[in-house]
Amino acid sequence: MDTSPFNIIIAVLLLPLVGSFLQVALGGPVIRSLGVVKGRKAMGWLAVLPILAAFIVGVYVTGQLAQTTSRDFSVTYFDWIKVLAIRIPFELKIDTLSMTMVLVITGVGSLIHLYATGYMAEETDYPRFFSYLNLFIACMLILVLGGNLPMTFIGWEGVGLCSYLLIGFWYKDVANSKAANKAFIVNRVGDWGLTLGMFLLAVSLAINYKSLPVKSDRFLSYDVILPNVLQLFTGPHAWMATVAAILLFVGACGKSAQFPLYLWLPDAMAGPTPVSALIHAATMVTAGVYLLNRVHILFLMSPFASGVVCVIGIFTATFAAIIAFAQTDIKKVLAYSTVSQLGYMFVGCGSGAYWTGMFHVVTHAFFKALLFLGAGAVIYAMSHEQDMRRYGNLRKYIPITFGTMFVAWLAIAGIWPLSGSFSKESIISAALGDQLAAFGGSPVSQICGYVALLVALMTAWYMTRLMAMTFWGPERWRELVPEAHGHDHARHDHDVPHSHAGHGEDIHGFFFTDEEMAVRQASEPHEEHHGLTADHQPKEVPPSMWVPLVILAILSAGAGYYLNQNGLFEHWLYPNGLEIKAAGEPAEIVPGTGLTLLTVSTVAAVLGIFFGFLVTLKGGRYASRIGWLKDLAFNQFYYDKTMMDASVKGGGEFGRALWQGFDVGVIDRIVNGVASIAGGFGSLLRKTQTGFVRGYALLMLAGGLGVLCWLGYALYQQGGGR
Amino acid sequence: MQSALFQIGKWFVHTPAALQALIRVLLYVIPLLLLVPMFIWWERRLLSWMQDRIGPNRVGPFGLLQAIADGVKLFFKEDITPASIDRLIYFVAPAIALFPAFALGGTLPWGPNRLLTPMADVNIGVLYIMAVSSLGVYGVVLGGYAPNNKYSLLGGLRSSAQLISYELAMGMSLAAIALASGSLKVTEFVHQQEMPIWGADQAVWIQNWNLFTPYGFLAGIIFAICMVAETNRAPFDLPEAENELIAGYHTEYSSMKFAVYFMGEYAAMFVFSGVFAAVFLGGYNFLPIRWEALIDDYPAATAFWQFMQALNYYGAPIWFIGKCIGGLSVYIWLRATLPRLRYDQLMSLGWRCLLPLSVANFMAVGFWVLLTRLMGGMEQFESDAQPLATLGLLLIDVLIVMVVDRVYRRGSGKEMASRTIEMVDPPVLRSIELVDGGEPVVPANG
Amino acid sequence: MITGAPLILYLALGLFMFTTGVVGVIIRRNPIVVFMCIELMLNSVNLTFLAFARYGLWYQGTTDHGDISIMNGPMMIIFVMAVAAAEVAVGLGIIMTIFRLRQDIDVDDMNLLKG
Amino acid sequence: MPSITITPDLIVFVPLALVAALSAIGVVALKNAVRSALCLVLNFFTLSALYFNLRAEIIGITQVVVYTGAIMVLFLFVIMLLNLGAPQLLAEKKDLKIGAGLAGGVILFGVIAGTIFPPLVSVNVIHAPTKYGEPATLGHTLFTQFVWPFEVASILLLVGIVGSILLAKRKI
Repeated sequence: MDTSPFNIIIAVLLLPLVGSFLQVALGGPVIRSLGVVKGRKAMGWLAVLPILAAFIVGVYVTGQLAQTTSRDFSVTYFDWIKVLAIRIPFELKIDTLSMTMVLVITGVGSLIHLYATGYMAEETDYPRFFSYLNLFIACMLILVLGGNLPMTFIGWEGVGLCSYLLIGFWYKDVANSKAANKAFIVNRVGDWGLTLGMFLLAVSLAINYKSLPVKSDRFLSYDVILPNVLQLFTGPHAWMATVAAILLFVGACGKSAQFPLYLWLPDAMAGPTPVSALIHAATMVTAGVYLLNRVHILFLMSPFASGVVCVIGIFTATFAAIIAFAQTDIKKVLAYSTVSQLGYMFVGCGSGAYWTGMFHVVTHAFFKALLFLGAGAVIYAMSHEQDMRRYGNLRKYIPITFGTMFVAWLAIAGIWPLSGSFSKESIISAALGDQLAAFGGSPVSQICGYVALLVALMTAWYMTRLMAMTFWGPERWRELVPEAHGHDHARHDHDVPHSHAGHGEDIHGFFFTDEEMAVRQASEPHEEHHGLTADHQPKEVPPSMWVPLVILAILSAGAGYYLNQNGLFEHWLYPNGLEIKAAGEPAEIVPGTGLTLLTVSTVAAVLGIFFGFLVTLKGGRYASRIGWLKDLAFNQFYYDKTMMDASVKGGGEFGRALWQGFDVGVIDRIVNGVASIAGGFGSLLRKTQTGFVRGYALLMLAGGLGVLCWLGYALYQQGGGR
Repeated sequence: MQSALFQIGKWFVHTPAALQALIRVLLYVIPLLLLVPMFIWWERRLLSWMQDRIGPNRVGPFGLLQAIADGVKLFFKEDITPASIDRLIYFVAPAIALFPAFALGGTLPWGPNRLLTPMADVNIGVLYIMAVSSLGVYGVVLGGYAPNNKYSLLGGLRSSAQLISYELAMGMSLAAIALASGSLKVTEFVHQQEMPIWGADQAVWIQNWNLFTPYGFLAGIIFAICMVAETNRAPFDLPEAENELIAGYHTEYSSMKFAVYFMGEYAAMFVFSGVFAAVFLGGYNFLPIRWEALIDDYPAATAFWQFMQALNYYGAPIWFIGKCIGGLSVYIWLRATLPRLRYDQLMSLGWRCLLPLSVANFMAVGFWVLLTRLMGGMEQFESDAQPLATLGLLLIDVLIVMVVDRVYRRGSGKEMASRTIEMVDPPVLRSIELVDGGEPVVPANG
Repeated sequence: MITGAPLILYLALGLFMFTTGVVGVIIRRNPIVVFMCIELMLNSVNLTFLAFARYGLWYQGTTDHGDISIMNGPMMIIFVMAVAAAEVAVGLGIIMTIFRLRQDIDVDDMNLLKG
Repeated sequence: MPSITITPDLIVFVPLALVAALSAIGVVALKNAVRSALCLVLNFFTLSALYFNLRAEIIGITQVVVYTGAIMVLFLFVIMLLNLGAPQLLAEKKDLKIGAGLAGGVILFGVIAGTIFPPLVSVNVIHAPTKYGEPATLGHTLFTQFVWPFEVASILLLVGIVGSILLAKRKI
């Protein structure tokens, strides 16, 4: 198999890596020598260009791939790990799945980089930000391009690290550091699952090596694992597939913020908004869906695991949607919306229609990135106030942002023919027609499908609430009393990353002209707090920020329609269909259901939008009646608090008990006892130490001679050595 | 002429190996010994010219015999041997100083002819250069120790520290070239430099002199600096800094022993210039032009190209010696231009600037070699990614310069002032701490 | 079949140097000389390694890059040199420190560890 | 005792071995530390010549670079820096240790020689291929079979650097 046209794929990996290195190495000198404004501009372009170049290379490789018949290649560069019988090469897998992800990552990634050059223009640590961001892209690309589980795992950990670094980007604020720590630690739980799954697969393949159909020492490469488990985990060993699948799903849950482990994602909003758009909406959190697609054979083999995926997915979708209703921070609403949409994707995957999950990944990447970037633009326009209760009627002031967010809003709500409607509809129809996911023979995905319809309505509703509070209604910030604004409940402090304004960093901004920057720098130290005041005039964002918005808006509008025509996307991803037919009937969609479903789901979306407008703009009188529910939802049903208490406090108590009881009582006594025995001996032996170095040397010589004599004697006994 | 040379070569090949070696050694040592006075004359004249003076012009034509007259004078001067010296070492030290300067010439390729190839064309040529140049320190150190004189001792100490510091960077810069050439032989270096220039598709008629490649350029600059430091020449002539140490390590030497030190220094300069020319400047080639490629490309002027090729071939020793003399002149130029470094500057230049730079250069070359291997063979890689790699390598070099510049600057200014005191380190200062204002404070019980 | 100088001469020289080093360690008081004697011992071992490698008593055959077992001796020398370099750097640093603290480096006077 | 064939190797070996042995004695016997060091330099130099005689050029030249060019210069540097050269500073005491050491040395020589030498007396055939001392062979072996020891040695050197800096600097 000639892979030479694909050798260039390494460039996709190296470009962001080199970009990251360039930021680190050149950032300081360039900004120092060119001056702040020009230097940051130059570094900004230096950050965008590698990603753009990677995107272009990605497009080229995809074009090459599309011309081949097998559409599945693997480029091996060198042996990365070679221990005993296991060999893990540095191989990049080039197939439709990975290239789809590459295009999304580099494409959306370059747009968001462009946006960030404007958004972060006033940041003093400009190169650091972009080095992290470029590094993230590189890690994400390793994740999706890796041809074996360890490489995917390296990327997996790498994006976790970058996510941690970027959430805690303004690390001087303790809340941000805590959010970053939380994200990192919660992700560890997921990684634990992924690691165990990986080990399980490796070990089960290694010990059954004799009976493997595909014999290779690359135990962890996908093209070795998947055909092998297909043969290996059958009959009495079917439960192994379930175990492995669920372990891998735990990993996916952690990275993709599914129910038990979703905790970190809302807190991750502490990072800069472009980060939220790139990592916590468009790319990293979809890694779980990617993994499920990559190892989908395991899930196909296990109805139980598929059922778990379905149920977890739909529960997360519903749960997060309810929470999203009560949030007042614009980024938090979007965060919960992301969690909810990820739940959707898992419903699709759990129902055996893996391409629907990826389809939603792609469309969601477009419109959710757009929503986040738009939210960033709104936040910028409102002097980084994130509380939606201070917004209102902004469509008059920031028309471009409004227009693009309008498209995204309709897309996420699922209005035909915008992209969201197609992907959502495909997921729901897959779920309704599916027989795969089942607990002990009773299928679960139909129920999930109906609930998903309800969630579609809820999604439309809360997104309408967001839009209505932001762009319609009275201009609520006008009602502010001077000095009285701010954060009126405690939790909010965690969410707004602005206390760094004190040391000259600012989360918002754009390319000022040199004169403007000079004026700004002349007025240093600038205000302690860019507070929102009653006479604030929101201003439209600069081109470097709205150009990505417009491009994303076009993609959000058209991508779904384009990819869905004649099942283009499905046939692109799974040209040969799925490897095995699940127990029961294949997940065929009943003819005619598609159109009907489209109607139903669009009706649900329109209803949601209608209710949203009605309740948000006119329905103030219901608010007091459901206040308790709102409180519950606002506090995530106290799930977060319970988990934190249990883990932090419980862990602390447990540790303290261990320390005081076991460590001090038992271990210390043993250790001290041994030490005192040794001390006693030592004080006896001390007498022999004269402190006379040459005497020691003489003794050594005598000892050596003794050994030699014994050796010679032994050799003599054996009849002389050679 | 051609046939005469051929005859000589034929005779030479058929003589016994020992005699061959002896002839080569004599061919090398005797002219060098004779040339040293010329070098001294050249230095004095060039220096005078640079300083707008006339210089020696009385003895012989253009004062050419001045150096010989000085030699005669030195020879007949009284040889003062101080009392309370380490007699054996005192007498041996100048000879030791002379030895490496001459031994180093063993690897110099004087020309493509067999007679002119290095006497020791072993496959460890670079290591040999490193080994022999590292022996140069003994003459200085012993000369500093033997006369039991504080100034001499300080000169010797400085010299040993200096040579150890700069040897590493020198070794690493040579190692980068060896890695890129894929050989340790100096003759192989020269052959490599006759290839088409690195990274170019079009200008195949330009030779690949190492100084023209990015890594070679960096390595060449590092090597040149280290080479000046290794020969204890200005601006690195701290071991014989006259305003602090009288004459440093040779304070107590007079007459012929002093002259031997002197000769050693000049021979070393010449030979190091030769090493530089062989490793970085295309060896015995006249110009960095591949005449045979020009014959292919522009056949119209074939006769001229062939003439130039022959000139290049038969004049090889002349070009090589010309390059050596050029190097010598740069030495003299440096002496006329640059003031002497301070000791801490010397150390930080060696350890903080040159060493990391040369190691980074070595790693860059290594990375490049690895990349060519990864990309599956030179040919494909060169067609695919050579421009990219070229750019990357250049970029890496620039980056390194910037990073090192940053490192280097960190040591300057206020911090350095206190560091200097720490380095001088006489026992008296040991209990004295500098407080912020720079006021020395002696502890109460100190 | 190539014959060289008898192997035993190399071994005898190595053993003699080693013994000299041992004696030097025991009888000298100057720590630097003691140190130099240790270097002498290391080098005598190197000589022995190389002699055994060259005479290759257990040599079987050859591969592309020579029999690998032949290379054990030279390899050992390389590592001994690396160890010696590290040892000298640290050892001389210790001697310098001791001298700085006590203005005296007589080995016999260093008995802080006396029991 | 079998008869000794005179080979070029032997002719080169004998004077070198004499110089090496004498300089080794010099290291121990000379009172002046600088002269001891010089004897050691001479010893290392002859050793390198012996390595050349054993056709291991790369080892021989490495011997010069590492020992003569670096390690011994460091020794000389320290001796001169601490001014330990003069013999009167550290007069050797004549005590029992000298006798004990000499006796121990003789016994050591006797024991080892008696154990090892007898079966090797007649070995004088060279088995190593001629390429065994070449840089390519050495490098190939070093980076394939001995790559782990190589890495460990690099870490050891790093630790050595850190340790010596730690020792030498008063204020870190």
